[in-house]
Amino acid sequence: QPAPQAPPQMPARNDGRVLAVPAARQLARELGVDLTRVQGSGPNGRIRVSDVLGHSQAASAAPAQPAA
Amino acid sequence: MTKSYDFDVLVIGAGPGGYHAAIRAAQLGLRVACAERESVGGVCLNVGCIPTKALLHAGEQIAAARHAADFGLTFGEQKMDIAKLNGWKDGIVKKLTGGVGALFKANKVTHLQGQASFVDDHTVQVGDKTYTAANFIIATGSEPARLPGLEVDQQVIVDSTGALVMPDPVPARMLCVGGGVIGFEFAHVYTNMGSKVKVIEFLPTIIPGADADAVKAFQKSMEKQGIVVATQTKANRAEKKADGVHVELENVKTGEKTIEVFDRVLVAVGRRPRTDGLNAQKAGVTVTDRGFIPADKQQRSNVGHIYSIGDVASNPMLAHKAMKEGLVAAEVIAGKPAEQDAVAIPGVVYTNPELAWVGLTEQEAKDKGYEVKTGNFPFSASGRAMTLQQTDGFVKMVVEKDTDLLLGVHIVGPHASDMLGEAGLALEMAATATDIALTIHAHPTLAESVLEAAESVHKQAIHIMNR
Amino acid sequence: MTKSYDFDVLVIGAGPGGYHAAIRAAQLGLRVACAERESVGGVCLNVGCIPTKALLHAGEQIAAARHAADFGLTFGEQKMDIAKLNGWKDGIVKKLTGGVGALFKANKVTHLQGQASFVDDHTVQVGDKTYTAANFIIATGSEPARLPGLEVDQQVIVDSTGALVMPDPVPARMLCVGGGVIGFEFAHVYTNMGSKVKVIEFLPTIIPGADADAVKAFQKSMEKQGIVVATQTKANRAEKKADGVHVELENVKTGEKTIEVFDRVLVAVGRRPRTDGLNAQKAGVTVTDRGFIPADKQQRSNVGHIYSIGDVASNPMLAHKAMKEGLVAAEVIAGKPAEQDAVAIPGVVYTNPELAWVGLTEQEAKDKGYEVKTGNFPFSASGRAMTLQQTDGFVKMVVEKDTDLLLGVHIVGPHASDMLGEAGLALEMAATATDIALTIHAHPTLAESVLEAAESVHKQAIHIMNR
Ligand SMILES: Cc1cc2nc3c(=O)[nH]c(=O)nc-3n(C[C@H](O)[C@H](O)[C@H](O)COP(=O)(O)OP(=O)(O)OC[C@H]3O[C@@H](n4cnc5c(N)ncnc54)[C@H](O)[C@@H]3O)c2cc1C
Ligand SMILES: Cc1cc2nc3c(=O)[nH]c(=O)nc-3n(C[C@H](O)[C@H](O)[C@H](O)COP(=O)(O)OP(=O)(O)OC[C@H]3O[C@@H](n4cnc5c(N)ncnc54)[C@H](O)[C@@H]3O)c2cc1C
Repeated sequence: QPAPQAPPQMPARNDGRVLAVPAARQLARELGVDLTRVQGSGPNGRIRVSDVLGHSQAASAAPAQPAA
Repeated sequence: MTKSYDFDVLVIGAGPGGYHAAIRAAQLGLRVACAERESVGGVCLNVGCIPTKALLHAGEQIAAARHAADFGLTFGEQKMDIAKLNGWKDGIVKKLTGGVGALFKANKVTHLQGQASFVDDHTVQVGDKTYTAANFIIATGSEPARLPGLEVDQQVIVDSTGALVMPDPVPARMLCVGGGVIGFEFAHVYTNMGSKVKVIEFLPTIIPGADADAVKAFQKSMEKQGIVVATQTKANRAEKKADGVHVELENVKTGEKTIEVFDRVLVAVGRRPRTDGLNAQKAGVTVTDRGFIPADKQQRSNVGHIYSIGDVASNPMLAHKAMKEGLVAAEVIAGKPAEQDAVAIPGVVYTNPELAWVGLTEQEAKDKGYEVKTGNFPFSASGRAMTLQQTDGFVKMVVEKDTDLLLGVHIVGPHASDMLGEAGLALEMAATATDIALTIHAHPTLAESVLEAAESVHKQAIHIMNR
Repeated sequence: MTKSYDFDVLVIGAGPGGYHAAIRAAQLGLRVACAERESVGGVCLNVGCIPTKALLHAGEQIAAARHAADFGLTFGEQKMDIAKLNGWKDGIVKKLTGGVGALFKANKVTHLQGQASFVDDHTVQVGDKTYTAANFIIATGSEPARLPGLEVDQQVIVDSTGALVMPDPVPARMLCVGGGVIGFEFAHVYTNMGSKVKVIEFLPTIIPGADADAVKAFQKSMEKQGIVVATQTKANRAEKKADGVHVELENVKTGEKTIEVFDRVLVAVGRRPRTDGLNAQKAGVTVTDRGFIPADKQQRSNVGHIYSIGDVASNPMLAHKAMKEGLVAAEVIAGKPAEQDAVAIPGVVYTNPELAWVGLTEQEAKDKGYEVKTGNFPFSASGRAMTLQQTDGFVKMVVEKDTDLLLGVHIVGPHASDMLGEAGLALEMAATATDIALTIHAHPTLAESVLEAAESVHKQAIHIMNR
């Protein structure tokens, strides 16, 4: 089964921080979303709750190969 | 900008709106003048925000000295030197208005002393000179509304400006006509100075605009401190007699009338925009029936190069709104894409406890169609509040049910106005209650109560039972 | 969770870390016990955060009464009833610890009175009973570090716990050994109570961890209030004599030694984690050489179902860090994806002015490789600070140069700890200085100075000249 295409990693900041608001960080943990792959919509790519939701919906909407 | 005018911007009025506009415009490299017919600093510095806060602080120190007995600190006979009090307050005003003058100089803002009147849409007259400018910012502010039947003499019947001069002796019986922010701030000052104060309000509730729960807690605390509050009551007329001012009060529900006698009466029934002497019509600028010069989000009036900011532009008549609008107007003139896009404008009553809020009240949110949840944390459960001997009040949070989005924060309590910093930023950043709940707040602080109110939205506050 | 254990979670220690963990676990439906060998509330409520703040408030009221003369309010002879002071402080502690007890009951947390010792990795002994639990949270806290040569007798040579009992009469000459947060809080209390206080610090600078500019302003204000500060100085030994405690002080740079005489000596040279009587090794839990039980981001120790939080887990030893970690541990045990992912942990010295900070100091930011800009706004330019008679200090902001990202906020001033609410939220929300600068802050507030500090990062503060 071909692995579903992982979205690209966002360019990392020098300090290694992923800029996300606390609620987005928590939601990402709940949904199992890797924040380094989420495109943040705020200044400096800051990730908001809606960005995590959007990312997670897009990922689950991506055509999944039925198990053979 | 074109050099054919004397100035790139001429600001009319040096209140908080005007001086912010003038300084920001200068910071952005424009040639700026600011005309002021009275004293720089406007209402706010001279006879508004600042001197009231000075008197409030002084009054609170009297109360604090009394409460010190709780922890064993007592004092012998207490004396209040009223002349010194007034002088101290005036000294702060002088320092601040002097500061604005110095900032004008340092920023190369030309200060024009005198009343500015439009000659045409690019020219004003100040004193016997005329000046041209590419743009104007009208920041002429507001003045106290009058009440028929209660003629202000600034001695026994005063408006907010007269009330700022504390008489010696302090009036034994004081009436505040108007239960808004200004009425209660003065009620609090005079109560702490020793007056027996009554506040009357025409409407069924005091502090219009504030959350109903917050108002209830606030009123309870004011009453506990000795202020008598009568809502749905109006003052019809006042007669000065040897034994005091006889005021006819009317209960607007029952129609019942009584005469009560006071030593000082404050008329604080609102403020109205001020455009007298401006000759706005000569520049083609629209003034509404109620006296406002309305503006769009860039603070432009109906005439494109003439801006209107602060109290003269719109309600709420608050200094920080005027400041924001001043900065926006200056930046727009300098070609920047600024906009008055504030999510919320905070409001504060600087009594003790303070009543401070930003964003929607629970009722406003419901009226706008939001499904809301609320959170509440009382200062009686705050260790920090206990150590400060100030446990009245609470933090209330109004949140959109499905999204957890913060809609409003309402605080009755000590240092409430300082806690609004967090609440205001949260609203502007579209924060959720979760964002606040997950943020570490230093212990023991009053600000922790903001955190616990957010937790209580999710029924997870630690220091109270979450019903 | 499996029913074969007596409890789903057994928390060891009922300090702020432990009681937060216990209550949150109960809120999440777990069967919870909390063992405590002394009094619920731990160091923080009983002999830490809370009683110090009570004494600080009392002391500040003495100072405030003195400053009231500036605005004409004077008092006759002042008396301090020391027994009442201690009783008032103890009353607050009792109310709060009683409150935690009530919250345990209401949340159905089983309170086990006594010392908990591990028998194995699923069993502890408390008193003469044993209890089993699926998970444990170790929250055993910390205790004062000792200093060889200065034997604490809790009468004349005291640690922070002894210093909380104000002696009658107040000591004329007081030495605080250790210029950290605790040392300065007590120095401030005793100074206001009338002691002549000297603080000595081994390191070249006081309040380690705070921003250098902030420390400088803070120290200046403390010295102005009469506290003598000697850095690079240590206390070698103390001898109790009839005329006081003779302490040998040594300048660690020059090696010069002097003997000074004090009536009370506070030893406040740090705290060490506390695991005595815990028998951690019986559960296979690692204790480091320095006595810590380290934990990962879910607060798990090296043993998967045994968690470690608060002072015993790591520095900084602060109550709000313990609380956060307690909540995280409880949520992880309840199956929630919680994590101790705080961007920053605030620190506060609750003197007047307060010194409060959150995030990186300027030096830390540079050391981490950031290119920084800074902003600064002094309270001497704040109208609100003037009306509060508290104009010492400033707000300093450390910001990443290219991105405008906020890295740290450092405040010396009145109500600084309350203003940290905004600063902390800003850091957690990855706010920029622009986010703060564009947010309307109520006027006149101290919180406005946070706004102006953000503006000054962009050289656009209004009330100061931006160099
Ligand atoms: C007692 C009191 C307490 C208050 N407390 C607070 C508070 O705590 N917080 C708060 O936010 N707000 C407070 N306010 C309201 C606040 O003072 C106003 O919102 C604020 O001053 C409005 O600023 P402005 O720049 O629009 O106008 P103003 O401050 O009214 O300034 C307008 C200036 O324009 C000048 N002027 C007018 N016409 C002309 C002309 N034609 N030519 C030249 N100059 C002219 C006037 O002399 C004046 O100096 C208080 C008001 C009062 C009365
Ligand atoms: C004077 C002073 C002032 C302070 N002020 C502040 C402040 O203003 N702000 C701040 O954030 N921090 C402050 N602190 C630090 C703060 O008190 C601690 O960080 C905090 O109490 C740590 O919480 P904790 O839950 O980890 O441990 P603790 O509060 O130390 O609680 C641990 C508890 O565990 C119990 N215990 C230990 N071993 C066992 C065992 N084997 N069985 C059963 N029970 C056990 C202890 O009796 C104790 O009650 C102050 C500290 C001091 C000393």
